Amino acid sequence: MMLSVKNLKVCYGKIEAIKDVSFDVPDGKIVTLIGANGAGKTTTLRALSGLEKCASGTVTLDGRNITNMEAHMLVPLGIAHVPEGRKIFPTLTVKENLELAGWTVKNKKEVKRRMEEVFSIFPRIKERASQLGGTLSGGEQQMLAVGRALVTGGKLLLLDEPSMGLAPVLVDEIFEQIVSINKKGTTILLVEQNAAEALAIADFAYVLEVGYTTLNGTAKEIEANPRVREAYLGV
Amino acid sequence: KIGGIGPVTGEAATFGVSTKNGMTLAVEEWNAKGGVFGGRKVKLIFEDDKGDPAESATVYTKLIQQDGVVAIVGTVMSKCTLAGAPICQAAGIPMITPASTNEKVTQVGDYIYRACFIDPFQGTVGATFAFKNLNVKSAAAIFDLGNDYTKGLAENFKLTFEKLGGKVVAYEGYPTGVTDFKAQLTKIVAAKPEVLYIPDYYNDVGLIAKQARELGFKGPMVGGDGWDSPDLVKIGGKAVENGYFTNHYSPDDTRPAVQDFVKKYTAKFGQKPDALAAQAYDAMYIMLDAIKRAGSTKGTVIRDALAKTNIDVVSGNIKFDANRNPIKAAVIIEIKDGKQVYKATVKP
Amino acid sequence: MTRFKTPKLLITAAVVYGVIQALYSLGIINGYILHIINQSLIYVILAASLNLINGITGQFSLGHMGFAGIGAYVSGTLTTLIFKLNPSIPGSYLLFIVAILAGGLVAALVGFLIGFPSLRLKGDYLAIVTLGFGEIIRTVFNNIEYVGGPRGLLGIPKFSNFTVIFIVTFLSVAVIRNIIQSPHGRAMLSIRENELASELVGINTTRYKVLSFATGAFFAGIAGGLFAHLLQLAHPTQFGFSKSVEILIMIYAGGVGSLTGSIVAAFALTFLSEGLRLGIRALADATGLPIGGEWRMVIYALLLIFIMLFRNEGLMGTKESKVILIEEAD
Amino acid sequence: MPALMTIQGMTHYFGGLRAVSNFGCAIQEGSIYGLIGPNGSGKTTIFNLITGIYKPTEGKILFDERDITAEKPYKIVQGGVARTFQNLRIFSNLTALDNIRIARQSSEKSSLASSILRTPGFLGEEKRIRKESLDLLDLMHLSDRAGEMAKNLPYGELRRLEIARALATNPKLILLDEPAAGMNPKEVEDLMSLIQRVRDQFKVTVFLIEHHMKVVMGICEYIKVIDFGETIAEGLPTVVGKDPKVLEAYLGKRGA
Amino acid sequence: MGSIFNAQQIVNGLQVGSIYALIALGYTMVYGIVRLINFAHGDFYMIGAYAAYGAFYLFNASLGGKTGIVAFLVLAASMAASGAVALLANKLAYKPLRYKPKLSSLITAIGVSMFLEYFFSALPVIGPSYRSFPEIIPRTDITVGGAIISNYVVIDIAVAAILMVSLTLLVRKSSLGKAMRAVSQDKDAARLMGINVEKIISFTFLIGGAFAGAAGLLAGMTYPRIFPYMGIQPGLKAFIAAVLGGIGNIPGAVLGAYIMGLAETFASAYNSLIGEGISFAILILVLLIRPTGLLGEKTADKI
Ligand SMILES: Nc1ncnc2c1ncn2[C@@H]1O[C@H](COP(=O)(O)OP(=O)(O)OP(=O)(O)O)[C@@H](O)[C@H]1O
Ligand SMILES: Nc1ncnc2c1ncn2[C@@H]1O[C@H](COP(=O)(O)OP(=O)(O)OP(=O)(O)O)[C@@H](O)[C@H]1O
Ligand SMILES: [Mg+2]
Ligand SMILES: [Mg+2]
Repeated sequence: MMLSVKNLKVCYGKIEAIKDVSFDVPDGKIVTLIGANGAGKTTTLRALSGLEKCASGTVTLDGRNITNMEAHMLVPLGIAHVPEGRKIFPTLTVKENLELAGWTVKNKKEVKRRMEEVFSIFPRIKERASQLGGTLSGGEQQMLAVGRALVTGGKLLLLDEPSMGLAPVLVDEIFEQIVSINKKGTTILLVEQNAAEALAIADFAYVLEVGYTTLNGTAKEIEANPRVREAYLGV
Repeated sequence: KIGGIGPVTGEAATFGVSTKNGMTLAVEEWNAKGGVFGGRKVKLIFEDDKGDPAESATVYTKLIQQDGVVAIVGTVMSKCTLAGAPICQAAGIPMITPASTNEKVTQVGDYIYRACFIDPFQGTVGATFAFKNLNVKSAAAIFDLGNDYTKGLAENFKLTFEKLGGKVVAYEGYPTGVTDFKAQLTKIVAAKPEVLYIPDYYNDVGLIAKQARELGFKGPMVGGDGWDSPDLVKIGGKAVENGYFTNHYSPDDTRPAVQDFVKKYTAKFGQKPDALAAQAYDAMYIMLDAIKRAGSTKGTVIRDALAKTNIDVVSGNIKFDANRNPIKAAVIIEIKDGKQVYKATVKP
Repeated sequence: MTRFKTPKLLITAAVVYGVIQALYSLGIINGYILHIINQSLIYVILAASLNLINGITGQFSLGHMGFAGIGAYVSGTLTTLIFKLNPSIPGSYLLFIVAILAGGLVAALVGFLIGFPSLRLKGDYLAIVTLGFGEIIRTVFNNIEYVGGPRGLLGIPKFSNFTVIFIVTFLSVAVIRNIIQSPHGRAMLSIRENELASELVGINTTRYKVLSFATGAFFAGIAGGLFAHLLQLAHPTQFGFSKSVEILIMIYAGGVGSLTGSIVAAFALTFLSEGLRLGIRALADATGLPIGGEWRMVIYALLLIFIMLFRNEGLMGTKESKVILIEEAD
Repeated sequence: MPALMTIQGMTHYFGGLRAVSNFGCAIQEGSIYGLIGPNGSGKTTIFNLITGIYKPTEGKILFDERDITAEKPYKIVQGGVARTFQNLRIFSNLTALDNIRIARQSSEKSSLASSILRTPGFLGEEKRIRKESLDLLDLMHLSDRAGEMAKNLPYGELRRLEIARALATNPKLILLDEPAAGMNPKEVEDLMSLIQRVRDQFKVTVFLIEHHMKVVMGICEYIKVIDFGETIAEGLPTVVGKDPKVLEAYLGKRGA
Repeated sequence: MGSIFNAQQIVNGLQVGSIYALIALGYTMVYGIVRLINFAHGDFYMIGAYAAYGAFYLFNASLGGKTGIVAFLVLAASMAASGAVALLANKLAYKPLRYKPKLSSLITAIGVSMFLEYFFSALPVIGPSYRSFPEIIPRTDITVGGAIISNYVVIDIAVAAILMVSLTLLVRKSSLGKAMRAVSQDKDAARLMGINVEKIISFTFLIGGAFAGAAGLLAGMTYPRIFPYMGIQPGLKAFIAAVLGGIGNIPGAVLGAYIMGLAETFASAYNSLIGEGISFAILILVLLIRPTGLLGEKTADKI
């Protein structure tokens, strides 16, 4: 098991944002977390990448306990997080944004290689290499955010609503890219509002409700669950 | 119980510390001699006013209302003393300021005395000395725009110097707290004065003198009692040579009061006294002497005793005039080879 | 519910006033304590009015004491140089009130003028411009010989006593509170929260920023006038940057945007700084350590840091908004 | 019937970049009008131009038979145009209720003096603002959140709060910038019916930007498609959805 | 009397500007990364001056005569002391409030500033009194075109210029500089890139503090008188200079500092009353025309 989360609890001050969340992400698979607004999806991802402290519970990566490790320590261990809202460095150029993502990689040639790889996946990013990150359109920023995560070189990619705010044509593209990145060997934990699309590409799925994981199973099973169909797929 | 006030924190803290030291020394001496009257010892309650009028008002009120002092010696800066004086006046507590030179202070009322010169006096003496003794006809003055003491001295220097027939060729102010005076000094040097009047405290004077010399000013410099500190030559070095200032006393003075004070002060505090220490010491002496003569702790009695003061202290013989300002002579001190040398005495 | 609130406050205030007066006449509170109370009350006006600009409208101002200076000098000049008033002359108090109001109005006018640059400037840039204005105001006083220049404006009659200060403080706080808890106050709050959104729900943000500066300046001017007539002098150094910072500390220590916080902090910090005098002396006596008054401010600074570290929302935090809500939920 | 809002020849440059090019439209009162286009095609900029945040380099905006091209934003809002933001701009340290009240009050005027003196007129006014604001929260299913700090609300509720706040200004026209972003399909459904209900109940005209095709195709009565600032297609949803240019630039293989 | 714009006044102005510039650099760096107006920065400068003072007497006793080595050691001591205090202040007073409302750390900064001033003033070994600063490097004057220029002026200007250029290069070109910019823009995103945000911030405080220390040494030499409150005024002026140039912008800080130095000098030479308020007047004027300072970037706030 690449990632395993047991009884995770995270608080913002006195508010318990997630109360009891457990799930597993097997090697090489795509796992998706779906849930309503405010269910705690973003919070879960932030806790996994070390941006929030866990109040209780354990997180293990490849059998190693990584609970409450600092975010910058987790990057070399292989966790790459594409955060909600993209968080591009607005006054750094696209190229500088990518270079920074290679901060923990000692071998600068390797960084170059990964950047080339990103450019080949997202040719649009290559066109804009010297533009400031803040002036990119929403879709371009999303690509850059994924690109950055690829350069940090994670074996586990955490994606927080990558399709949000994108034109339909780009939504398709992003999902295609996720699949192809996964095919190249990166394990993916995907958080999506767009449950139908997410379930279509995922292997396993978990449903998050008001801070608890309430349902789990293969993507197919979840998609077929009548409650899920009613509440999240809108059919 | 007697109250003492001075700014021991804040930007004027160095003056406050000297003041406190001077007062402490005086009180110790009196207590060693057996107190004021009837074997009563003196207890000094010293409070800090930070050089802030609002704090002074509080502290004056505290000493009077909370601690029940019979008299107050303080405080240093005129603006602060002016905030305290009405409180003493209203409460009928006699007070004497060691160092507030603003004329207005003692005009607050009949309980308010001072132990130092007033602004016009030192400026006048400085100008007269420059014109008559140094025999110069053109002068320049540089002063702190935000400090009433230095501005007051400069104004009166200019007035007198011009009245005597001299010419003030440059008259420049600088904002409080700066360390670079070259803009003003460049202008002054260009006006080619024969003498430069710098009525500030030693810390600024040292810097000003240095920068003036760097810019090529070679003539004599004159200042006021703010110069009196062992640190003047430490900061100013050779630049303050050929400098003269008006002061209350000369350390060369062989009178025992002076020699004793300098020796005891140096022994106790590890450094030579500056003007503020001497004035605070004197002020405390004057006050305690009045209390002793009054033989009472009642405000009115002490006040009346103060008016009849006739005592020899470090700065000579002190009597008060009708405005409760001291009638005392000024001495002129010269800085020569890094030492303070007695030059002349000027009677008011 | 709301209708009974003002009288309730009025009664509370009257009781507080009565108790303090009584304790004073009985000699339980001496003149020193009363003086500190007077000072604290004036700081309450200063902190509350700065809170209106800074805490409510979110316009970071570092020159608040400049406005107080204007109030002090204008009212002081009127009572001292023009009317030549004396508290013992009958009817003087009426003219004194006029002078204080005039001080407030002139300060408000200047606040109005300073409000304009604030339209273009944000955050720290605004802060430094207000700092600059404050210092320029101070420099101007320093160089007008008519009001004493660096000697300060002297011989101001002592009109400010506990009763006057208490009433003026109560009225000021009540007015500021009523502004905050009104559509105008909410408009100011929305500017703090998000200026663009505020404009786009139809709020004339320009008008409200200027209004808040002018109102804050008005009350600062009033406080300055009271202060001048308490200390019986006005001096340029009293209205400089470091004094403005003291007021700023009060509103942050009390909790930004919280009026009760401002009141509590004004009292707490004033009494703390005085209490430390006694504390240090007691400590020195008890331990025999050679520590004197010079350590007072060291401890004050440390306490300030600790307050912010352990109660970083200020003493009263943001309780205010909750309180308002509870009171209104009838 | 004359259109509620008419835009003619509107062009806008950011430095050298032409973000909006010769944009024009006529929006009929009571309609739901959709604006779609690829990311960065200038949609949000058009909203910013209408609400006066930017002034168009060229062109004219007529609203309610009045030229509002050069008007200040708050005046435009007071004149009856309200909006929501793509990146939420909520008053986050205020309660949900206060968020609404602030928008509600601007149409009313109570003098500073009356609020200081708490006159009965003022108190009555306050009561009315409060009630109307609570009603709006209720409409958006947010009444149990009235006393909650906005920053503690989840994203979806914040979106609804923003719509409520826009409605509170009593608009004739409401501009919604991607109201469905970040909502799951179920929530999107609810939103669609909500928008329709708002239109009917408040008699407002709706102008919306959206990437969710379900919303656009489901409730818009007229659609305009732009790319690189220029109009590439417009018309009824069914027609636009089949336009090859639109399919290529925007919809991709998911064409309706 | 001649023009006020004579060669000597220009030299005077440049010298004042250089000292402002050295302090402003540290101010602007720290601001640039944590968006905190570090009111204690002027006090770091004061500490640098005292450290230099102490170091001089320490080293001069054993190494007397070897001016070069002593000067170097004194510089190192002043930079180390101020840097260390800056680090400590960051760790104890600012870091715990990093993710709290920004203004609460502003108040702690004021607290730190008050603490350093009052503490040094109360500490018996330092005390509130003025001290004369030793002449570490012998002073020489040369006259160029009617202006008297001392070697100190040359040193001050040279150090300010070198530090500005190297800092600009560091921030613009090195990967560390990129990391610093990233941290200043979005701390969470920076952490996700594997950047140890706290380390970068500490490093910035260290550098900023060390610069203030160097400024303290140079100011001590140029204006040989130090005391615990010496940092207040230059700190304020340097802060204004940094804002004038566009706070957070390194060349801007230096530009702002020199503009202020020259303006103050010329204005004082013209009329001392104007000299007092000129820096504020210029500042207000500039900000009214360019609300983010001379070289400050407009933050592209995408609506
Ligand atoms: N910084 C914060 N402070 C306080 N509460 C927060 C904070 N961030 C999130 N919350 C609360 O925690 C809960 C979970 O939020 P989270 O953002 O994880 O939800 P989500 O599932 O990602 O929702 P969405 O689909 O809207 O992104 C929500 O109730 C939210 O209001
Ligand atoms: N303030 C600005 N300064 C410079 N360029 C800007 C600014 N605002 C927007 N732009 C540019 O104008 C173009 C149009 O932007 P706009 O935000 O209107 O796009 P959009 O259609 O709303 O895209 P999306 O669907 O991603 O929200 C983009 O290229 C954008 O980068
Ligand atoms: Mg989320
Ligand atoms: Mg948009």
